Amino acid sequence: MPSSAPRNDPFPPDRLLALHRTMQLIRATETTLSKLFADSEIPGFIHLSVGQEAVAAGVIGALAPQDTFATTHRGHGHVLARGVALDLFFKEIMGRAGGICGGRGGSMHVADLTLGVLGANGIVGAGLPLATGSALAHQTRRSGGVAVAFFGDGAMAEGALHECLNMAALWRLPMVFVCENNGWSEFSPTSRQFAATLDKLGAAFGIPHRQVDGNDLAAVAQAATEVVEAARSDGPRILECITTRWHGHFEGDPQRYRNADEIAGLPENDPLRRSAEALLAAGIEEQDLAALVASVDSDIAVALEAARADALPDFDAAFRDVYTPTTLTAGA
Amino acid sequence: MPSSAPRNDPFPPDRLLALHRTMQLIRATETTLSKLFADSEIPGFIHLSVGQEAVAAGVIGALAPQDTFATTHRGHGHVLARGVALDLFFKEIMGRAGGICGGRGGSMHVADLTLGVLGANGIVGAGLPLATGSALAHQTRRSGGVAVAFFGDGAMAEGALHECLNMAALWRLPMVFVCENNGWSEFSPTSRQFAATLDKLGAAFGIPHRQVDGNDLAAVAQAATEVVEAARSDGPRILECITTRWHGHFEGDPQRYRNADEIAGLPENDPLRRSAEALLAAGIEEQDLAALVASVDSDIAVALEAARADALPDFDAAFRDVYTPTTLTAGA
Amino acid sequence: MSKPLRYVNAIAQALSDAMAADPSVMLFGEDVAAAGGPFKATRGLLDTHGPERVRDTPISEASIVGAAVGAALTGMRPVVEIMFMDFVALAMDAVVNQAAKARFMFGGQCSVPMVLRTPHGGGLNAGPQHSQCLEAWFAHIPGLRVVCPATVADAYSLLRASIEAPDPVVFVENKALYALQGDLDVDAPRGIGKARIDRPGRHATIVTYGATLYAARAAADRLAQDGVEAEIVDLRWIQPWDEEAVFASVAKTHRVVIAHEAVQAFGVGAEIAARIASDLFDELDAPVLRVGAPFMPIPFAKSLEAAYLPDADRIVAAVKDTLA
Amino acid sequence: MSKPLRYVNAIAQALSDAMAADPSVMLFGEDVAAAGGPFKATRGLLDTHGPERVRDTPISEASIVGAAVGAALTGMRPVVEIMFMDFVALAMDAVVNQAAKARFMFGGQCSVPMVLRTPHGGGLNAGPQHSQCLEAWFAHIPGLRVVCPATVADAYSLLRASIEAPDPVVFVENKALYALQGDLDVDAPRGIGKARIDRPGRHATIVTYGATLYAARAAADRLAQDGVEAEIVDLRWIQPWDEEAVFASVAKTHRVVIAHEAVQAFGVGAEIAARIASDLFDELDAPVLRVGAPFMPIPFAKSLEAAYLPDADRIVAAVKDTLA
Ligand SMILES: Cc1ncc(C[n+]2csc(CCOP(=O)(O)OP(=O)(O)O)c2C)c(N)n1
Ligand SMILES: Cc1ncc(C[n+]2csc(CCOP(=O)(O)OP(=O)(O)O)c2C)c(N)n1
Ligand SMILES: [Mg+2]
Ligand SMILES: [Mg+2]
Repeated sequence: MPSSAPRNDPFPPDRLLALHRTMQLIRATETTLSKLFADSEIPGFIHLSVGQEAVAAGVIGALAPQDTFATTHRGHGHVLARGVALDLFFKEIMGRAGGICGGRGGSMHVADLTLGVLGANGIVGAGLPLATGSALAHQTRRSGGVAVAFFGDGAMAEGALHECLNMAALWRLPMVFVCENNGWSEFSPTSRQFAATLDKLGAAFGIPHRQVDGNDLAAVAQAATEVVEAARSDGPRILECITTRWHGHFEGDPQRYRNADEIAGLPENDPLRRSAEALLAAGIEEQDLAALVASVDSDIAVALEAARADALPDFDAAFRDVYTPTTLTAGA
Repeated sequence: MPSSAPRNDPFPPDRLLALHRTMQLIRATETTLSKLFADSEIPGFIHLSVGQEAVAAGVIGALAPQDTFATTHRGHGHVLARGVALDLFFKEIMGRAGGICGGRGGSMHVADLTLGVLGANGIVGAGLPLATGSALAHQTRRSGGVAVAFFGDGAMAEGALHECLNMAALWRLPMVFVCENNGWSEFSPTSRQFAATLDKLGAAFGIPHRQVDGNDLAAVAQAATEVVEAARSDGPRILECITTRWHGHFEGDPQRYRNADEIAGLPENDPLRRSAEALLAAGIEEQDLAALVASVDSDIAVALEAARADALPDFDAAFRDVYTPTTLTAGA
Repeated sequence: MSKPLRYVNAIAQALSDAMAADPSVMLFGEDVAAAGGPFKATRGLLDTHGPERVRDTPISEASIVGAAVGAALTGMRPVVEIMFMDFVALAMDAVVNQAAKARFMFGGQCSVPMVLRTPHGGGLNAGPQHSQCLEAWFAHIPGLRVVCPATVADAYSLLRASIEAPDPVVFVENKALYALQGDLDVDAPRGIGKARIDRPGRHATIVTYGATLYAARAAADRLAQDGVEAEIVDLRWIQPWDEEAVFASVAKTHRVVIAHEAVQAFGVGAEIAARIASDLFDELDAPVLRVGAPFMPIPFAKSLEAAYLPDADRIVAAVKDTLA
Repeated sequence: MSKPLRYVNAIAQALSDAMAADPSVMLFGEDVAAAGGPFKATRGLLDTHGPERVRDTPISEASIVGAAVGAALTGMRPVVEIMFMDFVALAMDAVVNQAAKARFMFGGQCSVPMVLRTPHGGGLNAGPQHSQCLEAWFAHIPGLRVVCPATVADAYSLLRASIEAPDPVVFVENKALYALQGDLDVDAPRGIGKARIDRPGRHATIVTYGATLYAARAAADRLAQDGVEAEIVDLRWIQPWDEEAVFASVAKTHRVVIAHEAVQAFGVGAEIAARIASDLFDELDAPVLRVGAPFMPIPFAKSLEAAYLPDADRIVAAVKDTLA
């Protein structure tokens, strides 16, 4: 599906190569996690973003340092793209002391406030008001920042979307609503979940909407860059990325509800394959891509080793973090 | 503002006269309540629908006996139009034992389940899911009934609207969303409260929307009849009635936030005056209208007297109604 | 009539039997129909009872529960599922301001016969937003009933009772129990508000509900080795809770520990402890002790969650404290 | 530095002073800006602090509170208003699953310095959906602080403390107190978690908070006529509550009544009663008694509401019971 706006300023190959590396990092990390999960090295449940890497790489790549975002239960890609330390990431998902969240949150709560990541979220739709509030903070503080809310097509049914579109429109907040439309809400297709379309909803609230092929890295990157800058100067925007979920809703989901053709057709739309082809066509060498894969794999191996070696979290330390230390508790 | 669809089948004068009487009943009741409130005969707070009578009379007049509706904090008109016993109504608002709700709910909770009235509601927007559920019941039971959700323009900002539009559209529920758009949400104008328009929201969900001059009785009645029947056979509809709130948000509100011109201009749009003129033009006699006013006044006087004479509610009786008697509590 | 099956299948069976018995019973919730439920508690029901009465909803918790109230007010007996109890936070208005109050505030004109099924509890490393035990919120709200079955048999019969009950019931399942196997007695008497003496004893009473029953059993086994006979009262119903049964046990043992998985502070055990301590003031030979989760969100990591959840060790220690 | 004013003005003053002291403090809520708030608790703030920092919102409780969390995570100290405590039912996810847990579940990376102001309580015949006291819900949630000032001075200084606090605070006002007059001390020390001995006494302790303080005072006056000196502990903070102060008082009087306006069953008093009964088991000369609302929704009619609300009569009777 082509971007609805004309692409004036295609990203130069070196910029795309960097984003491609981000995609490769996400793909390899998710694939590693899938194996770790199957091997019972990861507790709880995890939702992988294999197939959706172009959205994470393209949108996060368009953000400035002061920008902030809230993500979803399927948020690994966004957080990795933003540059979370890979070892702290693995430690978190594996429930180790040194995890970015001390092993207290796990996959559904990966956050890095130093990078403006307001967290993955276990509550569908809950990132929308968080990002709205962050956009309000940007506006009030005149930080020049933009806040991004990632949400899935299933989340569109939550009232939070409506409330936040309205607030963002009323206050002209510097905010981008990024829908990762992968066509599935757990085990149900979007068509049985949501009767509206996001473009028409945007039109109702006067928020410009743009749809993009979410498996086309350059298209996402280009659209995201434009949309984020438009939000920065002119108020809220919607970016809808049509993408594909390769794995089950969660790891271990056998996807019986999906027909074989659909699953067989997934690789055809593989964002990594497509971007690799584009890069090769633009003159990047095969060996550069191979080197990139190797470098990602080695980064992951190092991080994973560190995670495996890391201690289990300390209960008392966790307990001490329920509240922030303050002298006020000694007061009055 | 004219109805957006052509009016094919104007209501005959005798039908309009009956609806006019309903309006008169609402107007006179609300005016009586306003006085009673000022005289401290009514506890709590009350929200009057003076100026909005045509919506109540026209929409409720279009309902069949099996139909159901949920209304709002400003719900007196709807309940009166549906034919709640006037003495039970007054007793309720005045907190007497014989009130339709035993004096436990008051103005914001008037309900009459025998008439399919699922209650006024103190929670803005809460009637939307109630009506959605009732429409679901109609559909599942094949009752042939339609459920109506009344809501104000302010309520449009609640996520419930979005969620219920979606459910109604997905399931093609026999349901009408009736917005009483009086331009005010408490002390704030709609323009500062809601960035979308209901017609576009309806379009987004594929739910036909119709806007009508909510102060034109015949127009409301006509549109409501069409819309209710369409909902009965073909799924959800939206009816937006543009109307005017004469009194403060609640009684005692001095309305400082409203400019003098707006208030001065209200009578011009008086739905009662307009319908009286139309009736006279259609051949109804002045004296018939005067008789109608007198008959309403006398009904109210009787009901009010009964309410004043009624006992205060019994605490123990109230306590016994928290749960429904059941033999299950003696069980297992 | 008895056959062994899993807790989760007992739920499905109760739903199916209730739908067969009463055409006004219907189900809706996220992925409950075509997929048979995220935990398979509604498996097969779409096929057996058809798409009108078994419906998948969009992800709209507030309106799912609100719609249940509206349907219950107009002739249906809806059973809705909220996938994790943590998500009831999105639907509190419908439960508390609508369902719980409609009968009372409408003067007894109507009832709201609906059931909100939802799983609580840890043990699956599902983390802080997918594990909470929030039943105390509902127990505090007049007009609601709250129940939490611990056994396969109770999963069935308490769900049947909940669906037959005229007023709204918050039916709390414990997701760590879904795989539990046990016997079903579809003809067992069904009722509201009665506890069950899970194990008789005379030295101390352990009052519990839900999955903590199994920690209590393990604790009682260990205490028995030391000659301490603990009586276990499985509350089953939290609102109303069975004062008679609890008080009778405590009047016999004079020592009591209340154990549950929810956070201890301001949890269900607080009310029960307060009532025992005041109403049986002269019967108590030791303070009423409570075992509940510490005052922190439930953590994700396996090691942290294991340390967090109340277990047999803590119950044993508490019972010993009451005997000291 | 002291000047007499109303409780509602003390709130406005605290907000204004906090905004003057810290540019990251901002307010938003329904009709809080142009109209100065439905109860006038934010009157004048739009003029003084401007439309960027004082904002009217649409009627979207869930997202108002959710946005406060997002703003608090990224540099602001938002104070949001939920017009009636009953409406927090629409915003529980933001409070409980987001605000309360963010610091913990993100490993202590951040704090969520926000205040949710909301009025609870009856006395205005506002009916079942505009009068509830739901503070027990929040007290049960690790990560939250809950406070309920009863006096004009506390309205000011506890709100300043709440705004200065690094973690989310549910700040509960009692709407029947808005018109109360009293003295303000803007320089009073500010802190979290300390109760206040409202009236010293030696025969029995009355633990209370919020508007029930005034019923407790009336009760103490009447008891004094019978020679009973009741000590009143005004909790102020419900989470954390001041165990030290409560226990010290009970250790002195050996008899205690806990009184609050909320429904008694599973209410705030349950936890405090349970703790006193267990921790001070040997100090108690009588059962810990509680006075709270009966287990029914709060009714509208004047006569019903008056009979419903806990009053001095019931507190006097309970204190006498503990002395019997
Ligand atoms: C409030 C809430 N309701 C339900 C769930 C369970 N749940 C988790 S993911 C999901 C589907 C979300 O679909 P979508 O938004 O499209 O995201 P995707 O999984 O496709 O990335 C559901 C229903 C939840 N976590 N939170
Ligand atoms: C959930 C909720 N939020 C806020 C309020 C307070 N409130 C009562 S009426 C109202 C304005 C409603 O405006 P609108 O829907 O246009 O109805 P109108 O009063 O104009 O009839 C508000 C904010 C409430 N009762 N419930
Ligand atoms: Mg999806
Ligand atoms: Mg309005």
